[in-house]
Amino acid sequence: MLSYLNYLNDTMPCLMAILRLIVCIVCILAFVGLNAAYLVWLERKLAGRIQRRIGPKEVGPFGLLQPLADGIKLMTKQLFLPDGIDRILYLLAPMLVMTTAFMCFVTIPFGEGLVARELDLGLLAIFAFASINVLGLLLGAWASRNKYSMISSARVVSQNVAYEIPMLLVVASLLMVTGTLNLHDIVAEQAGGFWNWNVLRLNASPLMPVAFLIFFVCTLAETNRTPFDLAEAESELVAGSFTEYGSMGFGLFFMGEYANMVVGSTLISILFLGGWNCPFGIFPGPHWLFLKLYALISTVMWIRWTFPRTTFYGLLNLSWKVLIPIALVNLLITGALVKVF
Amino acid sequence: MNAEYQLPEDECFVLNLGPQHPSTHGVARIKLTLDGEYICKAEPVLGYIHRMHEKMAENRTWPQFFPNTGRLDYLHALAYNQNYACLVERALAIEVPERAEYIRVITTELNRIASHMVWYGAFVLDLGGFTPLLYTFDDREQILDLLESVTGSRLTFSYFRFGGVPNDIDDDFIAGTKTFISRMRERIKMYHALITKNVILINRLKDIGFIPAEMCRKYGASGPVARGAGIDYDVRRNEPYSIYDRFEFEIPVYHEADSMARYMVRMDEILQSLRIIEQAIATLPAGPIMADKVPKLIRPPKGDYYHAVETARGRLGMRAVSDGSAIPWRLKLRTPCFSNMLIFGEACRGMLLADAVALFGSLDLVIPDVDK
Amino acid sequence: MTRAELVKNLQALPGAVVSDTDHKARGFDLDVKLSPENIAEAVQLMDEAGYFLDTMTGVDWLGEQEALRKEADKGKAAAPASESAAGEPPLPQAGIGEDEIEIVYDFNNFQEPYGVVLRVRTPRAKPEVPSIHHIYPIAHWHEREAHEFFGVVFTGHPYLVPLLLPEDADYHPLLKDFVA
Amino acid sequence: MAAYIKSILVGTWSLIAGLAITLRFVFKPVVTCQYPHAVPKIPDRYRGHIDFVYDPATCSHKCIVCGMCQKTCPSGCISLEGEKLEGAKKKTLSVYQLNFTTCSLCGLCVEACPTGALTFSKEYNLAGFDEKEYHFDLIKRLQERP
Repeated sequence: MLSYLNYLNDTMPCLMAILRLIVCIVCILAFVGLNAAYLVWLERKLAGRIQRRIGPKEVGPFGLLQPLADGIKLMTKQLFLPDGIDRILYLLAPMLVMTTAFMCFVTIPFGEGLVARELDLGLLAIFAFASINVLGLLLGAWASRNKYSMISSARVVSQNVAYEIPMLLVVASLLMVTGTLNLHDIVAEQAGGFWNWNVLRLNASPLMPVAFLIFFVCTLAETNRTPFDLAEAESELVAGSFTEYGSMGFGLFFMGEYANMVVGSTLISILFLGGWNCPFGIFPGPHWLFLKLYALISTVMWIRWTFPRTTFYGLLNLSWKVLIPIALVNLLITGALVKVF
Repeated sequence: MNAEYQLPEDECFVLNLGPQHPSTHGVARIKLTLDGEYICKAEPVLGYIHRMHEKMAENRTWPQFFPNTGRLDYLHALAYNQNYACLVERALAIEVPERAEYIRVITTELNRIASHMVWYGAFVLDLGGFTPLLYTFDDREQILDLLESVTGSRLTFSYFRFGGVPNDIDDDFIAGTKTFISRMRERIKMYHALITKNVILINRLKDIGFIPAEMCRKYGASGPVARGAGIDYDVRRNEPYSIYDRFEFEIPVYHEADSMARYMVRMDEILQSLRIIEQAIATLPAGPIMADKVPKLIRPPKGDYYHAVETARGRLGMRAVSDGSAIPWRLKLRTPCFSNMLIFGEACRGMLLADAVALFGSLDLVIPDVDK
Repeated sequence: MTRAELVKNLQALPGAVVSDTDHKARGFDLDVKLSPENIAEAVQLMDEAGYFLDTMTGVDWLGEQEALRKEADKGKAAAPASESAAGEPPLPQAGIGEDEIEIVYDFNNFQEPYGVVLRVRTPRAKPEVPSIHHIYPIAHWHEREAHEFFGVVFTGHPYLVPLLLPEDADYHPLLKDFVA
Repeated sequence: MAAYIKSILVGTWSLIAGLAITLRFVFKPVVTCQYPHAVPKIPDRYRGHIDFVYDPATCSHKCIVCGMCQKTCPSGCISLEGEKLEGAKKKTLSVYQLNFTTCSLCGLCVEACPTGALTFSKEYNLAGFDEKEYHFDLIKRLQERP
C-alpha cells in the first residue's frame, strides 16, 4: 500500500497533491464538525455536573446523540430573513465565521507531519485568519438590523482590538525565544519533558508562566467566552450578534465559536505546553496534544460556568491597565535576556 | 457615572428593553434612549401584567381576597398574606393566638429567605453567572419543601387566615427547619467565597447604581434599597407588628448606596432571618392556632385601616376602607416595587447598559408587584 | 421640624381638621382633613419635616351623600339614583350635597415612625386636585394611577396618561359606577 | 505600585477560589429529581384540585348541598345543584361541577365545608387538549375511584 502510494507520488505528483488536499479538507471538516457538536455536549454535561444535575441524558446513552438531534433540529428550521436586512452580508457572515475557523486548522500541526499545509509563517497565518472571524461577527450583527446586534457588534470589535495587542505582545516575546514562526519547529524545540515547555522556560524569561496566563485570558476574550462574552451577553443584549439568526445561520455561528475555542486551545498547547510532546519525554504523539487541548477547553468551560460576565470598561481596564503593561514588561525582560545570553 | 448626561435627541436611539427581555424577569418594559451604550433617558412602561387587584377586592368578600394577596409579589407571598390578615384583624380587633403568631413569623421568614434566594440567583444571572442560580434554587427548594408540607402550596401559599393559621406545624417541620438553618449558614459562606469576593462581581457592583438616602425618601423607597443607602428603617422594628419585637435581630445597614451595598444588605438579611427563625422555634409556645372569636361573616366596622409589613422588597402597606359590609369598599395596595421601579428610571441615567441591568437586578423588582 | 411643630403647622392651614388616631386600631397616628387648595402647602410641610410619601390613592364615595341624607330624614322617599352611563359622573342635584372623591395621602417617617394621613375631597363631577409631583417625584406615578383609576385631574401634572391601563384607556375602573 | 500588584493578586486569588468551589461541586452528588422517571413525595397537605371524601358509612360522599363551598369560592368555579328526592328530608346532591380552569387552589372551600366532604386531590400531572377536560364532575370522579 505504502509503496504503491510512493509509486503514485513519484509518477503523478499532481494527482497526489489533489488527493491529499481532498483528504485534508474532509478531515478538517469532520474534525471541526465533530468537535463543535461534541464540545456542546461536553459543555452541557460539565455545566450539569457543576450545577449538581446530570445534563443531557435522554437522547441516546448519556445523551450522546443529543448533538445529532440538535443539529437535525437546526438544519430543518426555516432560515428566516427579517425585513430590511442586508441580505448578502446577513447570509455571508455565518459562513465567514465558519470559513475562517476552518482556515486556521490548515496550518495547525497535530503531530509529526499531521498537518494539512505546513507554512513557515504558520503562526502569523493563524492570527490573520482568527482576526477575520471578528469581521464575520461584525457583519452579521450589522446586517441583521437589530439594535441589540448593533451594540454587540461595536462591543465585539473593540474587545478584539483591545485583546489582540497583549496577545501579540506575548507572542512577540515568545518568538524571541523560539526564533521561528513555524509551529512545527516551535513544538520540536520543546521536546524532552515538561521542563522544556515554553511555559516553564524561566531561563528565557522569568515571567513566562505569567505570559501563558495572559495568552490564555486573551484567548478567552478573542473567542468571546465568559467572562468576556460581551458580544452574546444574553442578559443584556438578548443574544447579541446572533439575535436575528435562526436555523443553520445560528448553527454556523455556534459551531464557529466552538471551532475557535479549539483553535485557541490548540495554539496554547503548541506555543506553551509542548504540543504533542509528552510531559515526561516518552511516547510523543498527537494523543498528548489532544489531551492538553481538551483539558484546556474543559478549563474554559469551567470558567464559563463559574464566573459572572465582566462589563465593557472592566474588560478594557483589564486589557490596558493589567495585561498590556505586564506583557510589555515581559517583552522587555525577554529581549534583555535574549540579548545577554 | 451618574452625572447628568445630555445629548441632542437626534443622535440617540431608542431601545425597548422588554417587555420580553431576559433581564427584566417578567414583563417590564423600559424605554431607553441610548447614546451608544450610555443611557440618556429611561422611562419604565408599566401595565403588562396589570390585573386590577384593587377592583377585584371590591367585588368579593374580605376572606375571598386572600388568594389574591399571594399573587402580587409571588416570591414573598406569605408577607402579603400576613399583611392582609393583620389589616383585617386590626379592623376587627382580633387577638391572634401566640402559637399562630410564631408560626406566621417562622413561615414568613422562611419565605423571605426563599425570596432572597430567587433574587440572588437571578441577580447573578443578570450579571452573566449562570451557576449560582442553580445553587440558590437548590436552597430555595429546601424551603419550599418545608413550606409545602405546612401550607400545601409551593408559591401562592394563601396560608394565613383572619385570627390565625389553618394548619399547625409539626415536629418534622421543626426538625427540617433546624437542619435547614445550619445548612443555610454554610451555604452563605460558600456564596460569599464564590460570588461576593469575586473580583469581576465587585468591579461590576462597587460604586455603581448610586441611590442616595434623600432620593429614597423622595421616591418612598424602602427595604434593602433604603437600607443600602444608610437609612436604618425596617418595618419589623420601627413599627413592630406581629411578635417581631420579641426577637433579637439586627437591621443590616450599609452606607455606600451602591449596588454592592444593596447586595450586602440582602445577604446579611438572610442571616438575620435565620436568627429570627431560630429564636422563634426555640420559644414556640403550645396552644391554639386560631382565635376563638372570629366572626363567621367578616364585616369590619366602618372606617379606614392601614397596616404595613416588611416584605423582602420593602414596606408593603395596605389601606382598607370598610363601609361595614361584607365586601371591602376600597383596598389600596402600596407595593414596595412601585417606588423602586421609578427610581430605576431615575438612577440609571448616564449609565452603561450593562450597569443598568446590574442596577435593575440589585433593586430586586417583581413586576406583578409593580403592576398590581 | 419636630413632630409637634409639624402638627401645629398643619393645624394652622385654613380649613384643616387635625385629629389624633390610635395607631393600634387604625394603623396611623394623625388624620388631617384639608381642602384641595392647601394640599400642596401641606405636602410641602411634610417634605420639610423629612417624611416620605408612603402612598396616595383615591376613594370613591358614591352614594355617601344619599346615605347621609337618608339618615337625616328617614321616612321620606329617597331620591332616585341618578347614575346611568358608566364613567359619566352624575350631575350634582340641587338640594343634596355632591358625592365626592377622596384623595388620601399617607406619609411616614424613616427615623421615628409616625403615620400621617392627609385627606382632601373633591367633587365627583369635576374632580381636581393640585399636583404634588414637584415635591415628591414618586407622586408622578401615584397621580397617574389615581387619574386612570378615578379620573381625578391633578392640575399641574405634566404627563397624565394612564400608567397601568392601556395608553388609550378612557375609562376609570375604580369608580363605583364603572361597568366593564 | 504595591497596591496595584496586590489588587491583581487578590483578584486572581478570588477567581481561583471561585473555581475551586465549583470544582468541588462537580464531585458532589446530583440533587435534581429525574422527574418523569422519579416522582417526588407529595406532602399530605398538598393542595390539588378538590375531590370528594369517600365516606365508608354511606359508600358515597358527605355533601349536604349547603352551598358553602360555592359561596366561599373567590373565583366562582364551583357549581352544585341538589334535588329533593321523594321521602327524603334533605336535599341530595345531583350535580357538582368544578371548573378547574378558573380555580386558584386556595382551599377556602375545603375549610368552609361543614361536613368535611371535600378534600384535596393529589393529582398534579394535569395536561389536556381541551378546556372541557377540566370541568370536573366530582360525583363521577368519586364513583370512578376504586
